[in-house]
Amino acid sequence: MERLIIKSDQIHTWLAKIIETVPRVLAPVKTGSKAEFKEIKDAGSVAYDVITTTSSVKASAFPNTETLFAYEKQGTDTKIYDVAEENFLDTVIWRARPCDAVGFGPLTKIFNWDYKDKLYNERFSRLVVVSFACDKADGCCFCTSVGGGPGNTAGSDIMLTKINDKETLVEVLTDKGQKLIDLCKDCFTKADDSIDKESVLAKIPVRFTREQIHEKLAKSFESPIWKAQSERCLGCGACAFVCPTCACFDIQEGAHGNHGRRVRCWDSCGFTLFTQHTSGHNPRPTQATRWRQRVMHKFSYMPDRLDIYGCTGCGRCSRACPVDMNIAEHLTNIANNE
Amino acid sequence: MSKLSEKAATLLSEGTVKMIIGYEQGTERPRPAFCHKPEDCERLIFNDQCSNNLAVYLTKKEIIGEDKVGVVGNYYVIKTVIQLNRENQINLQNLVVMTVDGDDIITFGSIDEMQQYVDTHEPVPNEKVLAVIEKIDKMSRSERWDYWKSELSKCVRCYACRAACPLCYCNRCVTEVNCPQWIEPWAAPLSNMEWQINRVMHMSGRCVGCGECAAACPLELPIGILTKKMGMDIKNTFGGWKDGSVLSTYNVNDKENFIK
Amino acid sequence: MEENNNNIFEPRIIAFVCNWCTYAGADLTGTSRIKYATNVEIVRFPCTGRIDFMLLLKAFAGGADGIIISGCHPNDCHYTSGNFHARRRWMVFRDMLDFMGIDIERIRWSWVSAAEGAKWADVVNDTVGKIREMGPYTEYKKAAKFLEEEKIIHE
Amino acid sequence: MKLGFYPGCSLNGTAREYNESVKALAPVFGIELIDIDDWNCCGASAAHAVNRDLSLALPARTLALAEKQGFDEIVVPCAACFNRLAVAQYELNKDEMLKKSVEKSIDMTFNNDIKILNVVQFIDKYIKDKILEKISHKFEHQVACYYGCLLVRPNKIIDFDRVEDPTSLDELMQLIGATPIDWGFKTECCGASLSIARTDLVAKLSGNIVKDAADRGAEAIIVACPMCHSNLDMRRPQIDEYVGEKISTPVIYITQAIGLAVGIAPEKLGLQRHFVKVNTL
Amino acid sequence: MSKIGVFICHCGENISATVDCERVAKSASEMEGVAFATDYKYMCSDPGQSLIKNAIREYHLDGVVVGSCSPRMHEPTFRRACSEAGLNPYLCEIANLREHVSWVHEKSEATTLKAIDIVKGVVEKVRRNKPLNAIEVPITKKALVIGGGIAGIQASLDIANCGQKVILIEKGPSIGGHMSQLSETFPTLDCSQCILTPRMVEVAQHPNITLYTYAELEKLDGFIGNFKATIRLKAKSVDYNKCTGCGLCTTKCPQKKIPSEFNEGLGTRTAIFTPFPQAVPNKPAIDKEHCNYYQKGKCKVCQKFCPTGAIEYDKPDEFITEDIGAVIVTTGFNVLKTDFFPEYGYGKYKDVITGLQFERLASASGPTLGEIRRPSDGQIPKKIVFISCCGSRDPAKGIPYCSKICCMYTAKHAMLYQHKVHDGESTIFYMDVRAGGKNYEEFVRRAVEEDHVNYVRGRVARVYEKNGKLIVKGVDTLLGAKPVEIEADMVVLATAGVANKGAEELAQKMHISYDPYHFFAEAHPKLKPVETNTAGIFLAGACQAPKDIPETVASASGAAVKAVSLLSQPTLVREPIVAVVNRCAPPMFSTCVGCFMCETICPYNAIEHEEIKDRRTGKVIKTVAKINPGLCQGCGTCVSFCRSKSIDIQGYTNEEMFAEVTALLNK
Repeated sequence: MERLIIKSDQIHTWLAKIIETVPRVLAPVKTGSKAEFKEIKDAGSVAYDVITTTSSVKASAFPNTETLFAYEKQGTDTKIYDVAEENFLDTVIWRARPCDAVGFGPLTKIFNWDYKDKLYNERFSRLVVVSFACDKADGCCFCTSVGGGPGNTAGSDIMLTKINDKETLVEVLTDKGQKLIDLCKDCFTKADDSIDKESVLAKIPVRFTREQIHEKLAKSFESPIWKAQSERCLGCGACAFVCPTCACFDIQEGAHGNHGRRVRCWDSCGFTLFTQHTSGHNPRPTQATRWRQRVMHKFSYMPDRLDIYGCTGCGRCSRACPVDMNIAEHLTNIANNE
Repeated sequence: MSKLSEKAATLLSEGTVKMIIGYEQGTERPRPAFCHKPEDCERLIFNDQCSNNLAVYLTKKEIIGEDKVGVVGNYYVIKTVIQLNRENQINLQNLVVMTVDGDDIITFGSIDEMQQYVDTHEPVPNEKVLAVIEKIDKMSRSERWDYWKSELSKCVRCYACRAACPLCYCNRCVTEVNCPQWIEPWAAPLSNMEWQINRVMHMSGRCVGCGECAAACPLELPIGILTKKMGMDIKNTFGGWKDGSVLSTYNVNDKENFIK
Repeated sequence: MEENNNNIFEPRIIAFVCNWCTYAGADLTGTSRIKYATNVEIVRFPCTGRIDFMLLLKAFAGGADGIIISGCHPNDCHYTSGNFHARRRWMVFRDMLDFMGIDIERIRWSWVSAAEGAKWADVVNDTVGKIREMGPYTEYKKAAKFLEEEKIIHE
Repeated sequence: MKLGFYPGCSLNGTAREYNESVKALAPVFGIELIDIDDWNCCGASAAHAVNRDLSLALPARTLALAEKQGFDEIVVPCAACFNRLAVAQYELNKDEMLKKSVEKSIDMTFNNDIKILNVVQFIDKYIKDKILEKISHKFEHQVACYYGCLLVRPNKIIDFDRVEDPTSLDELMQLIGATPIDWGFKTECCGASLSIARTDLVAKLSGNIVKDAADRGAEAIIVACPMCHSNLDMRRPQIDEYVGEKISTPVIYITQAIGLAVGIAPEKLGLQRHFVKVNTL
Repeated sequence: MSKIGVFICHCGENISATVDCERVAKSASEMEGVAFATDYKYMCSDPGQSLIKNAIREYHLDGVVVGSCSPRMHEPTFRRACSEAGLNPYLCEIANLREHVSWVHEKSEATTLKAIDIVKGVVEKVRRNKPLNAIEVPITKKALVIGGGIAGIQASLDIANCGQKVILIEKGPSIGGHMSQLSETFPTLDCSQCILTPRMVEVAQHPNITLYTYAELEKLDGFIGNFKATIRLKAKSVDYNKCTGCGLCTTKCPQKKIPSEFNEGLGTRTAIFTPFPQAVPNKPAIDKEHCNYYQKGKCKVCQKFCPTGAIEYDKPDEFITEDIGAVIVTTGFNVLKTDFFPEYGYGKYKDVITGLQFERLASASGPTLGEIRRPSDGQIPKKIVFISCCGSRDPAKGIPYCSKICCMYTAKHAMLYQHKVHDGESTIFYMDVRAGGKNYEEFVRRAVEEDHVNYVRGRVARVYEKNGKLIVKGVDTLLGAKPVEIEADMVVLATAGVANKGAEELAQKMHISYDPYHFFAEAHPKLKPVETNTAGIFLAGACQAPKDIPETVASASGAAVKAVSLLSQPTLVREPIVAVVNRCAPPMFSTCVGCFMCETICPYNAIEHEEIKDRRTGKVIKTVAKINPGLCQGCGTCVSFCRSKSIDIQGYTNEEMFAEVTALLNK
């Protein structure tokens, strides 16, 4: 919508204003050698020197553990309590990456394709995403291969791109974004049309295209490549839990005496138990079939059914994997598989 | 071709084993490698960076199948094989256990040989881990509670710690038992702690100290500290224990000072 | 029942005892008409070896302020060695809990034989007194009520 | 090797020769004994009979000082001192409250984990193994080893040797070439607690001991306690009177006997200081 | 939805005096899953039980909670009532409102609330209880008696006379035990061998008794009614089928200086020997440790002289396995040797002897043919000192218990001595004289009054030799702690009775408990004095604690009755409180991963390996644990150890206990 410039030293002033005004601001905060999105109360606590956080920011709309409703037995009656979504907090996600922002796309589709998930939608509607374009990338980044890019604005409300040490380009993309700009109007000036955003972005080679993968997958359900690729996979849920688009969940009961809650919590298709039937039968009995499911779901089933890919190329799963299941590497092999 | 690759290729080509599990170079550090054909073996490497505990694959039927396999592992792999053997989880007949020592490739002929190797090659303790333990030990009780509560609140229950641990081989983990629901299955501060307490109790006397649980944690939670500390406590309390289990054995002379 | 009329904190304490020694010992306390505090409720197990460490954590999570574990004295186990195994389990478990900052002072371990009716009363009164002084185990209960604390609900 | 040394009052008085012989013996085996600075009475003579607090505080102060002066182990040659120190250490370790109150009265805190050795334990630990290689003059005499009442007591605290029939001195004497005799008075009372008040009783009790040793052909009586020594040696005229004969069997300290065996000059061991002359050895 | 009935008993006023029973019943009626709740004055009475039975029928109850006295009191009563009304008895549980509530608390709100809580906990447990069926086990009709002393002899004869088969094993070459060594017995002074040997012979000849001497228990597997005993038959080197017991070999054997065990070292025997003339079986065996042939490879004198060619040198130990229904352990005791007492001469003065040695001196069949002659020079001692409590009642010696028999035998010894040496002088140093027993005190009085035995109350500090005399230094505490010195010719120490060497090992073999002194432990000191904690294994005699002959014989008969009452049942019914390893659908079959770390946990060796095989191919899919319900005693230690929660214990399942604990706390 609008291209503005903010002096680098003004960014803190602006963020401080946001923190003061908005009930909750999430931003990357250092934890050990890595960083995670956490609520910040001080503009100084943001970690800018990391490429991405370990976990994605999806928990802001789809928490790891959330109550769906509560109940209480009173004599023979049962009382049901709903979640008070009006108490959900307006939230600014500060210093998201383009690959974080774009992740809300698949999530929103998953939570709305038939049943409109009220809790997700209520949480999501309260989010304002301020992304920072990437000037650096690592060996796990592959957004350009899945239709994204270091300056991709999709899903963001505002995108900041550091042009040089002094100036940062501010692209205001939505009304929600504009409201944040309005909090500190004096900090911004109009951007010159000559500012070339692309030139400062990280260079991330394209290793394959989504379409290539989509096409290959159509023929490779029975391919031995799944077994070969998944041999070292341990079957933990780290990849799914850090993924910005993985939305598998489990519904559990937290019951104590005569009262309890129904709880939704994250799950992973990589777990053996995920598809285990009560009978003992498991339609995905081996890690190979579960790995296949993970790739197929993101690159075949989702585009087919929801018209969107389930991967943003953020590379988090590769970074989190204890045995280096590098997804970009595996996808390249699939793309090149005869 | 390195000596290691040659040895592995020979084992495969001569049909001694059907598969070799070793290490190959990964994105940023070495990772597990599976060689089925002699030519796969060129990828094999072995260096200080090779930290994955490959023994984790030895209890996975779908990986090792019914055939004889070879494993070229680090110190902890050897130590784990000894423990897995004690726990009836592997068939030594179908296993060739190797390690690399300098230029030499050592093939172990028996558990005794492995034990001897393990006894004589103990790695130096990780100073960082010891320093954290010392730090925590010095905290007051409520500081320790706050520390662990805040650290473990971050846990997302992806169970990478469990998956990476070669001794967490249960078909059904206690976390998956729901009659009764011993541990609430969702991520929450207390259930996260309970999970770790269970993990540590289940590892007591069995843990080989490879630290893969901590290495696997995507959130870098200090869970390796727990097993390490447990190992140290057990060593202090029960002296050198060698039989691979503390909680399934006892000594009438066990000394405690809290049962009154 | 956390506070009575005099605003004295009344702790809730669960006792995990073995059937052969401490349960019988507590029976003897009864038959001897020795009085003790009402705060302790006894759960009977066949043997201390049967007491799962998770049950202790569940008791705390459920709101217990203190726990008593008691069984046969060493060498007196009805099953010869259940208490020896239990002793080891508690030795490891207790160290672990302490390292994690869980308040082991709230767990009283004891050997009470079938003949020690008076000792049982002492163990109970002692523990109740001590826990009463320590106050409710708020931090643990708070952690256990994570879901209740974090979310707000309406009808 | 440096060890702390607690002489106590006797070794500075009636048992000077004991002090001299211990101090002469130690360096032969590469050990330096360093007096605990500012040591005080062990509480044996009166305190332990009249005031429990004092009887614990006195040794506790010495133990705390030794600890502060950096000793891990201290050697206490006098059997009575040793007994007081060891008992105090045990009592205080058993009772946290008591320890706190004693710490308050001595105005020092301490860990109370110093190791206390009596002379026999000291020899057993640091000297016994090396004796054979140092022997130059075998001590080839028949001797009666006399332990007295305190040396290995209380057994549950010091857990050294057999309490009713100790043999540690016998073994040491055998090692340096002596022939210990079998006799019935190893642990009989010498009358030490009445040594001033009832010399008549001392004469009787000690007399029985000396007589039995002499009758069985002992050429010397070996002791490791200054009380025993003074009673068996200094009270010899009274003993002689009681038994009705003159017994000239000398009474020497274990440290003197070993000292002679490893070639230390008799004067350095204080052998000239005894009342019953040591001529025959 | 469960239908639990809750029945609150007033126990007269025992419960209702402090607990508001009506309110407890009312609260119970509002509890989840409770279909019926009531209170009643005496629930255990007939009308009370009828109340329960009627409610079960009327409300179709599927569980019963009785709030009453301790389950240790009336659990069986109420379970039987439930069973009679058609409800599985294991669906009935007791909430202990008397011993654990009303008797230990004052009347108050808190007391009633506690009662309600306890009921709630038990209700939640019962909601999860599963119906269980008692376990029936067949019984092998044969008893094994270990140890051929008087206890073993008596027990064997009693069982055999009831028509049951007995195997009696004895590790020595003859049965008879310590009793055969004794001279005369107190308080009647009848000759020990005269009353014992007929029984020994009876054992040998009884058709129901199989006697194995020179035999030891190697291994005991199995469980009550179904033990498997492996017995080592040590090679005797003599073929008893050929041997006639002529004794020629024993006269020819060149090794004649071996101290005789039977004579407590006071006499000698040969390498091929029968321990004593009346031995049963009265045939010799070769003691390999002292035999020239076995030690040096040369001799074979016995073989040369044996008229029947019965000597067989090369025969190895044999092992036999017997199915056994019940075991009686009668392995007896021993006495401390004199060398345990350095202050009394630690074994170096020949004339300081033990009481058992004195028995041999006094015995007509002993080395001195019954004359009291001291071992050093064969002189008749004119002054004897007896010291009682040598080791016993002395915590410093590690033996705090009383050896029980010494007071009596010391009195007897002094008496026998006075009878045989008329001008002799005997002194007994004692702490107390414990003469509880029929005619015991009278016996001691006789020693004092008629035989003028000098009793000195005090301890002896030291015994030493001087001029050929043993100087006994003691104290007379009844004369103002006056030191006493006696110049004795012989000193007899009443050394403590201690457990046999190897008792600990034997206990571990059989999985029975033992006390810190390695005496075997009875299941209950009063009410189960001959049972062990391991069902089917019984105790008799001095392997439990020092006992005199009458007590030993009584316990042996008691144990025999216990064994016979077990063997005479057609099958054995056991409480189904046993652990079970789960089984589930394939491909898992069981959540057990087969680590078998539970094997070392189980005190009863009840964990077995079960191979789960493919039905078609027969290939082993996995090996999982299985618990032998016959062996399992239901401690549940394996249950809480199992990491994957694959083991559970019936009656105390994880779900039940979890529910009970959380219910106590839930509001």
